[in-house]
Amino acid sequence: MDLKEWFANRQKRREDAIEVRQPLTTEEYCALWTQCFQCRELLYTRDLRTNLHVCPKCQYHFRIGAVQRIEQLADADTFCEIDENLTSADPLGFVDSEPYPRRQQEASRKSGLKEAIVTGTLKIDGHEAAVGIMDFGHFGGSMGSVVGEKVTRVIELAERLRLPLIIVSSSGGARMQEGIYSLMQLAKTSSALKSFADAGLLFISVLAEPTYGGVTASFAMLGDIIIAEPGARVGFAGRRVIEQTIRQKLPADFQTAEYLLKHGQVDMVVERTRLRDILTQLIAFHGAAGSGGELSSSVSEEALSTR
Amino acid sequence: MDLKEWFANRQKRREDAIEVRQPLTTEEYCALWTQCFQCRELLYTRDLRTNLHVCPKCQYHFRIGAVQRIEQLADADTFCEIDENLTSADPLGFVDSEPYPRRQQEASRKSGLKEAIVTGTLKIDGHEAAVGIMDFGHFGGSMGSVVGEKVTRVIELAERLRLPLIIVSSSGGARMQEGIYSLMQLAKTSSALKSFADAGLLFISVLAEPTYGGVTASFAMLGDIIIAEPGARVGFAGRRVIEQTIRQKLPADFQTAEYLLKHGQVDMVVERTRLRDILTQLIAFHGAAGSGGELSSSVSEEALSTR
Amino acid sequence: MSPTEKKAVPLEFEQPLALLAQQIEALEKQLAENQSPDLDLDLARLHEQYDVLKRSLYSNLRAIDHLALARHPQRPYTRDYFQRWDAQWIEVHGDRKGADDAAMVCGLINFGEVRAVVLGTQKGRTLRDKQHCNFGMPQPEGYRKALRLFHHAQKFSLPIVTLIDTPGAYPGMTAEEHNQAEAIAVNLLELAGLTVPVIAVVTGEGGSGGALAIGVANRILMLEHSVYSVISPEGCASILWRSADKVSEACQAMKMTAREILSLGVADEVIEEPLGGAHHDYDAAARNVQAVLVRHIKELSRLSPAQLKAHRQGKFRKIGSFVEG
Amino acid sequence: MSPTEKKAVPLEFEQPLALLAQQIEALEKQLAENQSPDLDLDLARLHEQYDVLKRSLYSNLRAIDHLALARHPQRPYTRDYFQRWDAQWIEVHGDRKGADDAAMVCGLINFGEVRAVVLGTQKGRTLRDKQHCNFGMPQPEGYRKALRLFHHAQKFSLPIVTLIDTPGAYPGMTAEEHNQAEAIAVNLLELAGLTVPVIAVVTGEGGSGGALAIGVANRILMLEHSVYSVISPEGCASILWRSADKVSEACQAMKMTAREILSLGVADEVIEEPLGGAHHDYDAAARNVQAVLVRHIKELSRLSPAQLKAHRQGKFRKIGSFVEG
Ligand SMILES: [Zn+2]
Ligand SMILES: [Zn+2]
Repeated sequence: MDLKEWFANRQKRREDAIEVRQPLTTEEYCALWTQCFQCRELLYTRDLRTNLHVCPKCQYHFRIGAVQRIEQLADADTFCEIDENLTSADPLGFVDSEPYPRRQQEASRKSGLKEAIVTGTLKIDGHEAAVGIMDFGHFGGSMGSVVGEKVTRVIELAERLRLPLIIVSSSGGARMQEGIYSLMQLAKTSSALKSFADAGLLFISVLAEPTYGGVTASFAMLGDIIIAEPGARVGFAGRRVIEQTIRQKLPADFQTAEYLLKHGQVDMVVERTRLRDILTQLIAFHGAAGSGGELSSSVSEEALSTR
Repeated sequence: MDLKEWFANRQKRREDAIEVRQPLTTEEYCALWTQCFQCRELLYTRDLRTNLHVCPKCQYHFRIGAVQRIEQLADADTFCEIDENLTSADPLGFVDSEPYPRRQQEASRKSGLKEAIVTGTLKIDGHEAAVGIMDFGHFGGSMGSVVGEKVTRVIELAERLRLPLIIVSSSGGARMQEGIYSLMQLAKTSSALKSFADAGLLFISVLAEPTYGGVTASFAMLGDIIIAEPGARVGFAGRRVIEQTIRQKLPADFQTAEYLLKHGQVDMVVERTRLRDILTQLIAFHGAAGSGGELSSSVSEEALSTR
Repeated sequence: MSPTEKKAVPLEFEQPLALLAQQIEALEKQLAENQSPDLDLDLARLHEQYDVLKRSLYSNLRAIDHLALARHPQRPYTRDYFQRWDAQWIEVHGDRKGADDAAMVCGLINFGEVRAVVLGTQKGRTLRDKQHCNFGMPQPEGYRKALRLFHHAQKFSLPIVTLIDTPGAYPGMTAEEHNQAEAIAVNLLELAGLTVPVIAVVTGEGGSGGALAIGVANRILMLEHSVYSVISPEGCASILWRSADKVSEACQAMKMTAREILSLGVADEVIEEPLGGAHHDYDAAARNVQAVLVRHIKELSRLSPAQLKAHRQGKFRKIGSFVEG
Repeated sequence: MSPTEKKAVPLEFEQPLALLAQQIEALEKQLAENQSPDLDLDLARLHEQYDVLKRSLYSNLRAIDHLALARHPQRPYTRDYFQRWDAQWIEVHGDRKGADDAAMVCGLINFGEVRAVVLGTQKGRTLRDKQHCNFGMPQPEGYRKALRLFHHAQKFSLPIVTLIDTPGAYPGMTAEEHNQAEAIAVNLLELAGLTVPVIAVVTGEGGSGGALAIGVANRILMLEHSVYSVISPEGCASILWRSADKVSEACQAMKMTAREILSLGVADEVIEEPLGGAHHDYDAAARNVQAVLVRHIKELSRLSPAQLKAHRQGKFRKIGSFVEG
């Protein structure tokens, strides 16, 4: 039911009702209805959630938080968080208009998270996997020491347990407030992925709107398989910086998932509604083969078994 | 002394001489003088040879044969040929306007060689190396079974003796008259280079005018270091084929050594007069380090020794 | 729409057959309007003739006829096989460095009982498709996309299946600038070093270095009417005969048909096609190829990683013909 | 011509010193024309003052002063070091895939007693040079050129020395199209896996991921006035302070000077520069760096290949600051 219908039926409902309903307050109204950023359609929020926060009309993929993403991907009650109590220090005593610790508190208040990534293990359609889910809503998904450490630990865990690894990225890049430490997280996470790759294990990187800077320039671009969500903007440098540098307008679709696909940077663009299925299929396909790797690179017996 | 001077002095010399010299016959004249293809200068052939067949005026690099190339590179009396008696069969019974065996005889008569490559070992400034030197003058330097086999054998020899390998290429590509066998030489030689590379040994590829097709698409482009001679034209497809395909004129310097350098395809463009020195320096630099490779990739002791 | 649903377009050498088919059709029409035992007899004879002619025609093809079948506009292409082998096959894209070459199709596939990394050149069916796929001629980026998949297969110990159907690597300016030669050479080198089974199938045209770049395999299989050559017959004719009319001679001289490549010891097996060519029955063609592929993958999987590499290197080490001494 | 032969251009914070130098010069001129014991005394006092001021000035630099020195237009660049270390060094070119990025200079070098693969970002001295080198900002092709050299060093068991002096990776359209992020990420991954010694020297600006892409090393050395930061101070100021005037504040807040990076445990050693900055004496600067480099290479060469890799991975594994529990 769209808004027009809803309004059209309003009078009738009012007449039908014994107790005439009060018009909605602005807040109630906003909670009930969400306008699509792309096609401007007014969507019933509950329907939107059922559709994994994808506009049913134009397929616009709304940004979602880590918790929602996990709900969408994990089999019920299978997600096990790790390192949930890792929080940022303030190694530089960084102050701009506000001290860094205060900015952190603010970020947590807004996002309900301690940091910009949630890590752990879960099952997807019965397949166990290690996961890292970034949340752009927390401090712009920026990577400081905690994000770097949590990503590194979940990679190490996956290697130890020989699990496939999925990281869903969404980040503005490295976190300036931790200075050189933030930069070094690029090296730390990539280095952990080197060991993981040498162990012959599968890493699927999922790029969600938006993924930039230090995150793309490290683990996000190092997937064996890289999947982007439709419309997600992904790049190293931001659009504005590039436009200022080259002094010309960039094409409208520049740095979108579809543009990346055309330029050979991602394996596939997958709608959120199909993501779980594709991940399942990919894990199942590589699952047993992963026992090979550098240690023994023969065709595993499993590669000959039935799907 | 240039030709104009020579003519100007002619009358005087004639008068000076008691016995008036006969004018040169055309043949004698051609043997004595060589006209530069590029700057049109008439060069005294002996001087040209002393200058390694590089025009002293415009630096045009004349094509040279395998024998001359070996003379230029090898320490005196150090070249040891291998597989000199390998000759082509005629596996397809190939006949176009002439049978393949007759074309072969013709090629040998013109080049004085049995095949389009000479292989062996030599010393360059005291450093032992394995070499393959192609000769464009024999059957357009084309690669059939013999060239493929000789290249493969010299790679295998270099691996066995742990010698650095230098191949100077000059070729129109694969030899059509041996059909699929010629094509498979690309795989054979590249496969041999894979083992050679895994052994941690040095392969320097030198590209001389012209190098095309199957030779560039195999060993010639697989050097650890790739050197091109100035002006040498190197590519996969020929200029004419490309122009017919894309229906536009190509830039004048397309596929020249200098163009390749600009497009990141070769490490350096080295004048023939400096080639021996650079090869020596490269062999000396990598020489001892080559003991590492896949077997033991630590820094060799030698890497710490004095130059 | 699959070309199997429409009538196959007859090639030049198939004209006698097509004429006969027309006669049969005419006769059938006549017969439908007007029953007659005489006509019935004629028709039976014509049918018989047709079958005989067809068998004799396809068992006595000239090299240039095979070439025509290999290039048949309705011939099944790489995607047609992948789709039939596994409707759920997962396509992967890109060289990760700036391009996704549509002339090289790559993916992950389940043959029911065997998993594999698959890739192949793709010609494109419609004009738009053809242009998108650059008529099956990959650029360096396509070969580097394939290389990425080789490494993927190596990492996950998966067999590699490649389908070859290409006039050759693209002879373009940008292709040269991006080092077409190196892209091919590196693939030859890297394929030689893999320790997983590699099987190449020439499904249509195997054109030169551009085909070999995905063809350094433990097994080289060729479809019955496919061809494999060091240079295109047109190129060979224009260089050696200095005439574009001599394509047939060039085809014959180069010994490029599947049977010839087999007897030269380069191909390991010829895969039978539906009578008249794979384009008459996509499903049957795909089934044939799959059965042979799965058999070879199983055979090769009995080898150790080191043996697989040594086997592949040994196979190419032996190819050639020369006189010593 | 080397800038050491001409007068060093004074920076803003060096103005008091420059004024004093002018006074001394004037006095010396006067003295040359007209001997006087008084003037002599004045001159001696001025000289003394000058020395005191100079020492105090350079030992109390603000972060933004270090930045100015690190970016000094006369600062020695990568090629200046290579040339002084080995006049016969061999430059190698290209990514083999279509480009030779002049912002990334690569070569083979003999430090007298040690051989190494060397590479570094190059800013360019003249305007023409600067443009050619893209002001020291590599594109993906430059990082892939470096990667080729990493593999070369690995193959031949040679140590790797990298010189870092870059504002960062180039934020251009083609750079994005060619996957700048992947080029950097792959270098980080591959550097982590090498089993040869890797030493990185920040000689000027160490700008962000574009610097780190050649900086995942066993040892990170920094020249006294060099800086290393997660984002350019200008970028930081404009994002966090929303003002381009706050560059000095951003410099200070990010703790980007050599001494600070050392005390944060990221740099391993600070290499002293000639008084006033490396641009005052290229030869001395090159000698200093070489001596320290050779010492570190020798130290690292005592480690086994496996130890070298574990050491490098362990070094970065530990970096970060967080609270657990
Ligand atoms: Zn919408
Ligand atoms: Zn000349």
